[in-house]
Amino acid sequence: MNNSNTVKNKITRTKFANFLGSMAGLFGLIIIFSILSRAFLTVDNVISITLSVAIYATLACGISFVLIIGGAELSAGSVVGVAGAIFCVSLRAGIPAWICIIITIGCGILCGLFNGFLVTKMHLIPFIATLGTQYIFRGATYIISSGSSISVREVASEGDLAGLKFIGSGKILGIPMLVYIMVICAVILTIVLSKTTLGRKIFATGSNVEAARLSGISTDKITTIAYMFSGGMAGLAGVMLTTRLLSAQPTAGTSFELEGIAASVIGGVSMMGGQGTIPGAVMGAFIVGIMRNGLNLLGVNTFWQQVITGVIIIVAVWADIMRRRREASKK
Amino acid sequence: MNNSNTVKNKITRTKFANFLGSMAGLFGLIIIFSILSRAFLTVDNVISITLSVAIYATLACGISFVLIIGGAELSAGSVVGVAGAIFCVSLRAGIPAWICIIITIGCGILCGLFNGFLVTKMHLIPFIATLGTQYIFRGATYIISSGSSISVREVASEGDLAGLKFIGSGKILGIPMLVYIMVICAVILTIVLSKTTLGRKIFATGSNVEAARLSGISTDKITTIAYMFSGGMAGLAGVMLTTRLLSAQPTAGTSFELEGIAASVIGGVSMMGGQGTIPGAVMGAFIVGIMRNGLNLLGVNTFWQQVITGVIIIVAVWADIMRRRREASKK
Amino acid sequence: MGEILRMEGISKSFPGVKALDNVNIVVNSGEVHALLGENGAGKSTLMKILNGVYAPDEGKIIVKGKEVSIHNIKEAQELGISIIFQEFNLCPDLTVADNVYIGRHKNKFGFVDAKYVEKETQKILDRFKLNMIKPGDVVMTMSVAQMQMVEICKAMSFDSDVVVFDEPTAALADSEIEQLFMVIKQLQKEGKGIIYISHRMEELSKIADRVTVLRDGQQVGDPFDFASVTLDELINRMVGRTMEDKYPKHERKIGEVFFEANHIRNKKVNVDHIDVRKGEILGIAGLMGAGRTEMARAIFGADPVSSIEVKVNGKKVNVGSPGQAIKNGIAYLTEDRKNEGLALRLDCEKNINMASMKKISKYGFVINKTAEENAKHYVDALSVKTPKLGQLAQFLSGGNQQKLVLAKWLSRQVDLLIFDEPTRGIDVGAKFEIYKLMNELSDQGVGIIMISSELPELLGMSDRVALMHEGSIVGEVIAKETTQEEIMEYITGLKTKGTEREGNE
Amino acid sequence: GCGKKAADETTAAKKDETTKAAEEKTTEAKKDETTEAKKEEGASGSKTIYVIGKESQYNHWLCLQDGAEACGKEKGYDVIYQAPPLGEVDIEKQVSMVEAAIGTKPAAIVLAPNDTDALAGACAEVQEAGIPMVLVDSKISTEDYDCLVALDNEKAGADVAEEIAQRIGGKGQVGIISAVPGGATIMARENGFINYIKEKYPDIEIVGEILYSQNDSSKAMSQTYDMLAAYPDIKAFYTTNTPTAEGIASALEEKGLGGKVLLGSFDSSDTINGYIQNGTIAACSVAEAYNMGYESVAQAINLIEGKDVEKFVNSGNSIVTPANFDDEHIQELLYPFGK
Ligand SMILES: Nc1ncnc2c1ncn2[C@@H]1O[C@H](COP(=O)(O)OP(=O)(O)OP(=O)(O)O)[C@@H](O)[C@H]1O
Ligand SMILES: Nc1ncnc2c1ncn2[C@@H]1O[C@H](COP(=O)(O)OP(=O)(O)OP(=O)(O)O)[C@@H](O)[C@H]1O
Ligand SMILES: [Mg+2]
Ligand SMILES: [Mg+2]
Repeated sequence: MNNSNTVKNKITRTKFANFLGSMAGLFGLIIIFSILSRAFLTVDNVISITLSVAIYATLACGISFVLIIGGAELSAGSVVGVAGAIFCVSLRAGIPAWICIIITIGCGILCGLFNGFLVTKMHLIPFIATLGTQYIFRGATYIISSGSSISVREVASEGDLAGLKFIGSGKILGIPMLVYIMVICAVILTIVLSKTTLGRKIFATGSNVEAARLSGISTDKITTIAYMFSGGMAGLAGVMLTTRLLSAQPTAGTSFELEGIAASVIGGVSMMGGQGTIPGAVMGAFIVGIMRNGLNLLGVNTFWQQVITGVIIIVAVWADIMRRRREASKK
Repeated sequence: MNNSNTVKNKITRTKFANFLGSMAGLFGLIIIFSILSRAFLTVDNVISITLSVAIYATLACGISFVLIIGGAELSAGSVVGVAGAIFCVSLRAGIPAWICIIITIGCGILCGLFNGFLVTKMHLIPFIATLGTQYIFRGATYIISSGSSISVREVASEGDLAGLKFIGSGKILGIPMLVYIMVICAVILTIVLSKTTLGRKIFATGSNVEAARLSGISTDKITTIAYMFSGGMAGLAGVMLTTRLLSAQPTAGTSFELEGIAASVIGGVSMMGGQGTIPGAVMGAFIVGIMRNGLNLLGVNTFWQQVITGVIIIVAVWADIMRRRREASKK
Repeated sequence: MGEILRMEGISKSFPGVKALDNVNIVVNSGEVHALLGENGAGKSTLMKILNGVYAPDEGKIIVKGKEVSIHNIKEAQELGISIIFQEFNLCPDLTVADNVYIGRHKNKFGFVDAKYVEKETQKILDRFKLNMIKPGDVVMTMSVAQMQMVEICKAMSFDSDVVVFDEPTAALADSEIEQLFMVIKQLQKEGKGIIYISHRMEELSKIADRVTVLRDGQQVGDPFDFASVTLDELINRMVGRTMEDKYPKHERKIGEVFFEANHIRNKKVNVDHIDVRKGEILGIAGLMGAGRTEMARAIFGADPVSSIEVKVNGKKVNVGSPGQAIKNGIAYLTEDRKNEGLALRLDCEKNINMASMKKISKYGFVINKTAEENAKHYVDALSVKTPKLGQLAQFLSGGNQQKLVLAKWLSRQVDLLIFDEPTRGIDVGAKFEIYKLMNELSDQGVGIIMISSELPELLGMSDRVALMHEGSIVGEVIAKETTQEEIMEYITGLKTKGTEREGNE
Repeated sequence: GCGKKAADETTAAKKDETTKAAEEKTTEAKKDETTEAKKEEGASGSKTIYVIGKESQYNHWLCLQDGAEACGKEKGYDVIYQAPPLGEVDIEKQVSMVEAAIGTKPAAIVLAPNDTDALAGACAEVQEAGIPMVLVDSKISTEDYDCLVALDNEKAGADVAEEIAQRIGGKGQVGIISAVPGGATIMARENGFINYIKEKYPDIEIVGEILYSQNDSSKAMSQTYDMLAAYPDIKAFYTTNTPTAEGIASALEEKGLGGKVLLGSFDSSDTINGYIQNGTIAACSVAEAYNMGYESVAQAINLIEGKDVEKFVNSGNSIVTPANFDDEHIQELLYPFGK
């Protein structure tokens, strides 16, 4: 028993160390900005940061599933767009809002299924498959919305509108609803990934697909499920964005996938598969979000912000690589 | 001698078969569109297709180098942007146009060098490295151009302006200058790739980096060179775009990298490295360009065009995979 | 001791090869059944059939009296048959417990019962007294031997009745082998049947009960008790001919020392001195993991070292990278030809010319005719079986792939060739050709370092044999004047000598 | 620059009053209220006005920024101009910007909303926070703002339509290549043109589907070619923003059709001005951007200072044609920062 305890400690310690890596970056940013700007550590600003990060973080959680399985996901942004369009169109059809939400997430999952099909059955490499669907889903968005933005105010019934407004910009205990949604999703996905057999299978497939297959895991199925998770989360992100903006833009979500991938990777999810955590991905999204917010507060112009974003992606991933190397050489 | 001859013939035949794969797609499109639209096979339209494809094709040629080496190149579009800005800014500084062109291409090559450095020395995976530089170079574009579009008419001297106009929209024997530039580049890069030791080293590195290294090839150097080629071509594409529009916009080239990757991949360049040809990449660009043109002529709306682009990417790559499988099983 | 497994009349052909021809094998519970035979005799193929990786062309499998057909590893496991492959099937990012229970976690409503899995894994580990492994360790951070133990635990978690070990000691150090044997003895005590494949005759005497011998896909006689035969008789049955036949007779004209390497130091290697004469074949003997490959890679500049000094013809040269080593006339044939030797997706011609760019080009431009002629010359010289020069390397058989790698270095014409396991996975005929080639090269004055795990091959081919143990050269013997036993004593660390001699030079 | 003089003339009467009043006030304020102001800054009454635009690269926005900053300077307020990096399509980021701005408790927020609905929530938040909310350039779908300073895009589209229709003699084919689908301004410009033509010039045919360039000039060029190939008799093109106009114009010039096939467009840039001058662009609606910026901040200050403010203030536009190109006012408008 004693023995098993130390074992647990070891696992916890390693995971904690990984977690610390991203945390260090996060706190570094927070400290710097709180020194530089008095407006940074105010309640209002903190809430506005969490709010601006919520959607990206939700998306990044889903994308992490695909990255952990060793895939790529370039279509997530387009799924966000298509989800928004589907959401508004189904609202317009007079369907109650909560059913619309389910339909929309369902469509996101279908998009993921399609990606999974291309990757596992048509044997396309994930980059190309999802690049193709990026175009397809974006095109679908335009077609569904007839190319114009759809106002939720116009398509939703009175009662639904109030509910959707509450989701998009309401608060409970001073914390925005979208943040709750993001946290709940992150918790659920964390549990799926770390506590369920599905999670183990996902890691196994991402770590060594051949070994996983030989051990009786239907890797094709697991891969497809990972894409479906990503699609579903992108669908949810689409709903969140739509309720926040109270309109569905045909261009909504453009290049969100890159932000999501960047967040995941900054948070320690490996693009080679087999490694990563959901809290890490959320933290990655926060690092990017806090940096943007801080630089805005400091009045750094948007041009330099782009440069700094790029630098942070590179430095974060590089630091991660260095840390892993050190660990590997230590053993 | 007899034996050696048949061997040679066989090699030629296989290469020819590969080439035919893309050609079939191209001719299929051409035939369909010439039946459906009378305007399609007119001299004017053909020239306008080549003209619209020229810049993408130039870019795709460079990107192919990186893909063949087994890398990824998400920064090419941003390099196009930064090149345009640098070109106009150096024109404004009163530097003669032809030197500006050299400077601009040089800056493109430097961008490639930086990508190569990140990949080979900092050991970042190419997707992340070039995603980071995508942000950095785009930010740099905004900073250099102070965020506004720069008109070549304003910044170039009288004499230079005429020259640049000629490059951008002049014709010799009825064929636009930009098309000549594209063809010359494609021919040079084809020769580099298929006739020089550098080309062989690039293929060797892309096919098996460890085997290449152990055969005495400095794979880090070769990888960096591939990125420099890509950067240089993106720089040139930036110049071409600027002379064509006679202005450099800070958003110029946005998402060109995806178009370039799509073109290369449709033309049979493998994203796993080690396979591909420049004529293939050019052909891929033409397939996309012809499709866009044809659909425009037929009055298909832009929304459906996006969907069709995605489908073509997927189908082209899938057909390529199938063909290779058949070949493998045939042997 | 009842029979638990019987394979009857098994035959299997691959395109061009009859890998197995009417093979029978019977395994009883509580016995270690050794399966012996030369490379390519068909041992692995037989075991893969047993585990459902390949389907047999003919024959049947009877498990505990019932005829079964096995289509995949999972079915085999469910029937109580497990295999431990030499190339591992573990997920490096997962923990030991997760790997052991991969794909079949005990679950409550889809949730992993981590405690249960860890406890069960711990039980298995305890059973074999593997207390240096913890269920929570991540596989990526473990040594090869530990990974193998994980594979064994995985097999045991199925409670298998038959456990197959395919060359398990290939990657193990001595102490680790001891531990493995303890585990095997434990299994034996529990009444399991064990099939054990190995090329190391010496270790068999410690555990093997009965033996089945395969030769070129055919069974040689009936199984017999291991104790009933001498080692010589055993080898005779395996090889079917005497040693003289196996290695081409050759008189070498050995010149003076032209290559020297001193103070080779890195994590795995600590070698003071090694030298090679013109036209000489220097064998390197050592157990797996002795650091032979590491030393060779260090000399070739393939891995970073903390110190090294290389002299060619008395002049100090720089070997900071493979490129520089090659420029100085040193070449290295890797042991892992698929991952490190060949560009599988390129054709034969490109592979052969990969290290000889200068030879086939002018001003950086490749001259196609020269390139093709050069490639063709070596394809003919080595009789590489390929339909065309443009054939992709991935479509050649293993032996022909090895010949391609050889052709690459022959084309480059270097002074020192380091062969790392040049005949691994190569059939008898191809081996003989490679030996002949080595002889021809030495005739031309090329110095050769040959790393091999097959002692007979080392004794048959080399002039001198340097002996490595745990990263150092612990002795040196003249091939003609030594025996396998003496070499074994050195490389297992029982005996050291000559280190002083080298130190004095 | 920025057509400031002209702007002064157009809204001369109004401006005289406001600026004079403000000037007097600020000079007084400087003496009396500096200490007070400092205290206020610490609490909530800061002197910062956020102006959040749609983008920051085209002259329109630079001028708007200029006007806004000039007004702020005149009246002793700090004007901070911001815009989302990706421009008009970057709606989500603009919302974040507004929220970040609220977080700093500024004196007022001036916003050019990238979307009619999307920014409505943010505007409501601004009002909830008790911060004066002025919209500039475009409106939102709710009434959660105090004042809108804008140009009537539909009317501007109709203005361009009239000019183009006149020049092509009231009949023939016209093609539309627009920017990015969905945006309110863009849609208003499209509808203004289409409705006017349909109503007033039934002999003019709008051909094919509206193509969208996604703000990519090179794509706009190809689309122009394709339209020309499909409809060889086309008389004119109409577009809704600058990058697309640049693409169409350079395609027309490349084909030697500059001035023969007409182009109606919106907003100016150095490149666009060149095309107007040489006749490739036949009509271009240019908003009085400087005035728009100036006026928006002026209204914001009025609100801060508790004055009455009208809900809508028209900032006006001019139709620039090759004919009136050299007029002094137009020159000021087109070359706000000199040539
Ligand atoms: N998948 C395959 N395709 C074609 N030939 C094969 C295949 N697998 C094995 N062979 C051939 O079958 C023969 C037997 O191979 P096998 O791997 O069983 O030998 P082995 O006795 O295990 O040798 P070793 O001691 O080297 O492991 C060899 O000639 C080999 O080349
Ligand atoms: N890339 C690697 N990563 C981790 N350990 C390695 C690696 N390569 C080799 N090793 C380990 O280092 C030790 C020395 O290996 P090395 O290959 O040098 O031995 P060797 O004497 O050449 O044996 P072999 O007969 O396998 O060639 C072994 O324990 C081996 O498992
Ligand atoms: Mg074997
Ligand atoms: Mg070795």
